[in-house]
This record gives sequence, structure tokens and C-alpha cells, in this order.
Amino acid sequence: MPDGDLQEFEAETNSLLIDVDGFEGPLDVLLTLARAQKVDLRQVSILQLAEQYLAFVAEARKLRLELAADYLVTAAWLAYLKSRLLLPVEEKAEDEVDADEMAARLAFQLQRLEAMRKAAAALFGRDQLGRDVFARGLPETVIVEKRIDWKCSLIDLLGSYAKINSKGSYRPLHVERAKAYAMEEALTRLRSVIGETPNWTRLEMFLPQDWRNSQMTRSAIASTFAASLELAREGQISLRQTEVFGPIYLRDVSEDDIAPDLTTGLDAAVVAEAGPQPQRRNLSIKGKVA
Amino acid sequence: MSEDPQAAQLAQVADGEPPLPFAAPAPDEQDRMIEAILFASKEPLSTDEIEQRMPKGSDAAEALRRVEAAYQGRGVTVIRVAGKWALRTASDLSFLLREEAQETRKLSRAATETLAIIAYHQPVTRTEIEEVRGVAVSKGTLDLLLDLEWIKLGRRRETPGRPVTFVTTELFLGHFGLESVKDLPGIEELKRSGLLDAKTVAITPQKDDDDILEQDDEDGPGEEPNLFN
Amino acid sequence: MSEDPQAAQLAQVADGEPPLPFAAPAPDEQDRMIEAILFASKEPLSTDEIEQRMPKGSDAAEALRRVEAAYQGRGVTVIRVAGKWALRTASDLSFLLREEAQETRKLSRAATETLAIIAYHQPVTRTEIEEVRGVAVSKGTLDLLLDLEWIKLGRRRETPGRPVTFVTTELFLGHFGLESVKDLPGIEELKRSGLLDAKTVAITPQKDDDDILEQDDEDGPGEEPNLFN
Repeated sequence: MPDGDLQEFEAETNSLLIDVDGFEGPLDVLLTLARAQKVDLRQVSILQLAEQYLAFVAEARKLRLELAADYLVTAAWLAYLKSRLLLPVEEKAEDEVDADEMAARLAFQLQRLEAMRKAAAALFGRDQLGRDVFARGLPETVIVEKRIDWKCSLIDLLGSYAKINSKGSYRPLHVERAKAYAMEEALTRLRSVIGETPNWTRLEMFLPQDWRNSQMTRSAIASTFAASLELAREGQISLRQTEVFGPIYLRDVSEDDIAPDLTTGLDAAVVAEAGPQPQRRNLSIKGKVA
Repeated sequence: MSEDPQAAQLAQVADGEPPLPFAAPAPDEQDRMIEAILFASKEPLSTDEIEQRMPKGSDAAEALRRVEAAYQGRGVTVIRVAGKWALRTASDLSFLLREEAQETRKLSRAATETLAIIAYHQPVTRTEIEEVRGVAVSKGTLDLLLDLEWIKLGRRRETPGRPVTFVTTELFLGHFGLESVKDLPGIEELKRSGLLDAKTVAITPQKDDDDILEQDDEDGPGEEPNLFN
Repeated sequence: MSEDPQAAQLAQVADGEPPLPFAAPAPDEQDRMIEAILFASKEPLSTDEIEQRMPKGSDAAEALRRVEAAYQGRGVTVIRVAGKWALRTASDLSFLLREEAQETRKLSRAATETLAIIAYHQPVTRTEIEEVRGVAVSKGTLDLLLDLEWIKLGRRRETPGRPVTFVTTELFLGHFGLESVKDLPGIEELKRSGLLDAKTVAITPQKDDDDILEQDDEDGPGEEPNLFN
């Protein structure tokens, strides 16, 4: 460093030191020093910059100024960089980063920081809202009218009504035992009326009146059918069914003696004639029904 | 643009020539200033207040007259309020400052149920609605339905306290596509149409089935659970 | 919109038909509407937002172009910020409006630099900001910029630790009168010079170069295009 430069630099460094708190870190100091070289940052001498920085730190220590650790870390790194830059290139160790590369990176960082500073200045140099340009002072409020279309279909309405209507009738789920028509009852009833039944009569006609129109009809039919089988077994009545699942007819057995069955075309298999010996088929049906 | 002498003058100004210290700005320039001042001001300004802000030699009263005339019939007009000046959007365009945010929302369960009860039981009092629903009916729910004009007040019930009753409206019938409230399907109909499934429907004893055999045929095996009803 | 609206209108008149109830308003009328809407609003509005407020059939984009031209050189001008439209006083008249100027806190150098770094490098992590400035970014600085709503959090960077990134807001664009971040002063030149490349260059050599290179790859060109979105 020529003498003149050095003097200038010392003046520079001293002014830096007065304002050491005003720096935003070591990079800021480096940028300020680099600008003092008065060259384009792309041509800045990193070696000279390192020397200047080290001088700055040395001066600060002499003046017992408190320097933050990062200033010292940077100083150490720059001292290292300086020594590397001064070494002949051939002595470079294999695994080390090229000193020129390190210097280039530092130069890049300085350029980038300066670019961002200029950008910040350009940005804040623009016309700013509320300072240079103004929005409407009395903005007219836009009334936001929220219109809600309430959606409700007839289905929703009906479904909802049905739900309410059923609310009171909810019960814990358990299958209630159906009221059943006992076979004994059916037997008693059948015995009492069979004498008055000379003609073939449908089984359903023997159901008691109040069991006919209710949900318990099936129970009454089953019991009456079982009772009829019992009476047939006893030889009191005759049963007849003309087709599978067809209606079952019954009549007083005495009618068989007086008026033998004239019905023709009946399949033997489906005619259950009562006799002293009950047929197995009838038994099996009885068993099922009971 | 270049044919317009006004514009040419403005362009000159825009070129950044500062107003001369003691010369009054050109009338066009004064008009621009009036525009900017009125636009940016947070409150209406008197002629004096405006003139004070303008460069010396400006005639705010004159400029205001010009600007007022220039804005006649436009989307924004210069108005006078209590002797002061302000810019306002033209009153015939105020509808533009209304933003309609339309939103479709499903009627709440409470509202749907309340409406259904009113529809089926009308005229019905609030207490009766609550009895059917088993929970209180909020004022908001009734207000909403009244607002929608789906329900209205009916005659007062001639019972102690003479409570008001609610009935449905013509609009209600229109909305739901009904000729009359008699068209509301009955429970049986709902059930048969599959609207009500067995899980949600109250199962009432079928008293009106005349012919068991017929019933059997109709229901078939699928209806088995009915057997134990 | 027909090519020649006037002719279309005349044709309509000649036919003797009254204007259809839902026909688009005449161009002049649309211009008035644009004026009214822009004057009323303090915030910038997008073309869509404007068109939504106008009657059906209006062509807001077309009308905005006409209004923008009509306001050129006036005291109030139509500007585009953040891709939206707004009316602002002409900047050369700011000297008239000192009274309206808000007392703005002078931002620290740290804050202005941090804002610039975020604006030009976005999305950018705190570590990256610190690398550019060579010094830690205080929480206060970021909080201040977040408070001003000039910056906000962007997406997390998909690198180890998933650090948050910072990006600028529409309010930032509006404050500085920028249509988009592409219009940041000098951004093209900076981009060309490579100074905005997400190159990590630590001044202190504590980091392994491997790390640096790895980070280079991760932050590399894949992320960069976001800056100019």
C-alpha cells in the first residue's frame, strides 16, 4: 500500500471507528472499505480489503472498542484468506478451496449487498402511497348485502315432519312376543262347531271373529290347522287340500259315511283323509306347526 | 391524445416543470389540483380551504366551477355539503356500491322441523310447536321463517292468554309447489312412497286393513317385520 | 360487445324496440360506472371484481381501458397495482396534499434492506436474508415488516428443517405502486447479473463446501422461478 493511500485509509478507518456501532456487521464494514477503494466492486482488490479490515480490527482493539464476535471471526477468516492469497498457487493443498475462489465469493457477497442497498433505495425512492400519491380520502363504503337463499325442499320438509312424528314412538328395540292363539283354544272352538259343518268349509272360516282382521291371523290359522289335524287324528273330521298351498277344507267325518267323497281329480297325495290310523304325513306337519 | 390541446398542456406539466414561484398555475393545472385535493381529502373542504392549499394566485372558486361542470353527468360528481365541496359517486349509480354476496344455505333442522309442524298443524301456537318438537323454538327460527314469508301470524287462539298462531303463506305453497296445504302428503303416503324408512317411522298399529289376505298379498315377504307390530 | 356500439344502438332504436331489460349498458354508461366504482373504493379492485358489480353484459376490461385513457394527465389517475385497478392522485401534485400525508415511521436501514432482500429474492428464508446482509436479522425487523403487512409467510422450503420463507404482499405492491414484483426497479438487470441467484456464499469458512454445494442444488433453479411469478 503506498503511503498516501495508507494515510487516506487511516483517516477512513478512524472515521469508521467513531461510528462502529453504526455498522450492520462485518460485511457492512467490508463494503464501506471496498467502496473506499473507489473502483467498481467487480475489480475490488480482496487482498487490499483484507488488509484494511485487519487494520480496522487492530485499531478497534487498540482503542479497546468492544467488537462483536462476528467481527473477530471475520478477521480470522480474512487473515487466513490473505495468507492463502499470498502463497504461491502450487502449494495449495488438494482438499482446500481455491483462494481465488474464496476471494471471488467475498466479492460476490459485497456486490450483492450493495445491489440490495441500491434496490432498497430505489424502492423507497418510488412514489409511496400516503406520502406521494393518495387514495380516496373519503372512500364510500360498499355495502355488502349478504343474500342467503335458504334451501329447503318438500322432501326435507316431509322427512323432517316424519321424524318429529315418530320421535314419541321410539322404543328400545326388542321384539315383542306376539299374542298367540293357543292350540287348546282352537281345539275347543273347532270341537264346538264341527258338528254343524256338514260341507267342506275353508279352514279360515273357523277362526274366531276377532282374530280375523288383525296381525295375529297367522297365529290363529296355525293353531286352528294344528287343532284340525288333532281332530282328524281322532277321526272326528276329514281334511282336504286340492293343490299345494291351496286352501284347506274340513268337514264333519260323519258326512263321509253318508256321502262318500264325490270329488274327483283329487290327487291322493294332497288329500288327507282322516281315518283311525293317522297318516305319517299329517304328523310331520303337526310337528312343524307346533 | 396529441390533438387535444388540453392534453398537450398537461403533458407539459407532467414533464416535471415546477410551478413558477409567483405565476398562477394555468387553469387546467388548477383544475387538476382541485381534483386531487377533493379526491384525497378526508372531509369536505370549503373554497377557502382549497385555495389555501393551492399555489398563490390560484382562483379556487373559478376552478371549482369548471371542475363541477366537467363532472356533470359523470360517474362521480362534485357536490356541495354545508357550503363545502366533496366528490361523491352519482346517486343513480349507488346500486353499484352494493355488493351482493349470494349464498345458498340449507335451512337448519330446527327451522325445517318448525316449518313442518306449522304446515301440518296450522294454525298452531308456539307452545304447541314446542310440545311436538319436544324442545323450545327459538325466536330466531320463527323470525327467519317469518322473514322468508313462509309463515305468518294467524288468528289468536281463543284460549286463556289468547296466544298467536302461525300459519303458512301462499309463498310457502309456491315455494314447495303445493296447490294447498291439503296437498301435503299424509304419513301413510310418505311411508308408501319410501320417504320414510322403517327406522325413522313411528309404527302405528294398522287399524284399517280390512282384508288380511289381501294385505298379505300386498306386503309379501319383504314386509315381514310388520307382523309383530 | 359489438364492434361499433353506437351503430348497434342506432339499429336498436330504428327497430323501435325498447332497450332490453338485461341488455348491457351503453359504453358511456359503463364508463360512468367504472368511475363510480373506482372512486368509491379505497382498495384496488380486480377487473373481475369490478365487472361483478356492473350489470350483466358489461365489459369491464374494455371500459377500464377507456377510463384509464380519459384520466391520463389528470389530477387523479387510474393506476394498476398488484394486477388490480385503483385511482390515485397524480404524484406531481403531492406537494398540495401534505396535509393528507400520513406520519410514516422512518424505517431503519435494517428494515429497508431486509424488505428489499425479501422483495427481490422471494421466497426467501431468514437464513438467506442473513447471508445477504452478513448479519443476523432481528425479530423486531421482521415483526415490523409483518405488522405493516408488506411481507407475509410463504411456503415452507422443502429442505431439511423445512424453514419458512417470506414473500411480499399485495399491500406492499400497492404501497409502492407496483403492478407486480416483476416491476421492481432494476430487477431484470439484477437477474441478468446473477446477483439474485440463490448462491450461498458464507464469508466465514466454517461450513463445509459440500454443504454449500448441496444447498446450491436444493435452492437452485427449481425454486428461482417463484421470484417472478
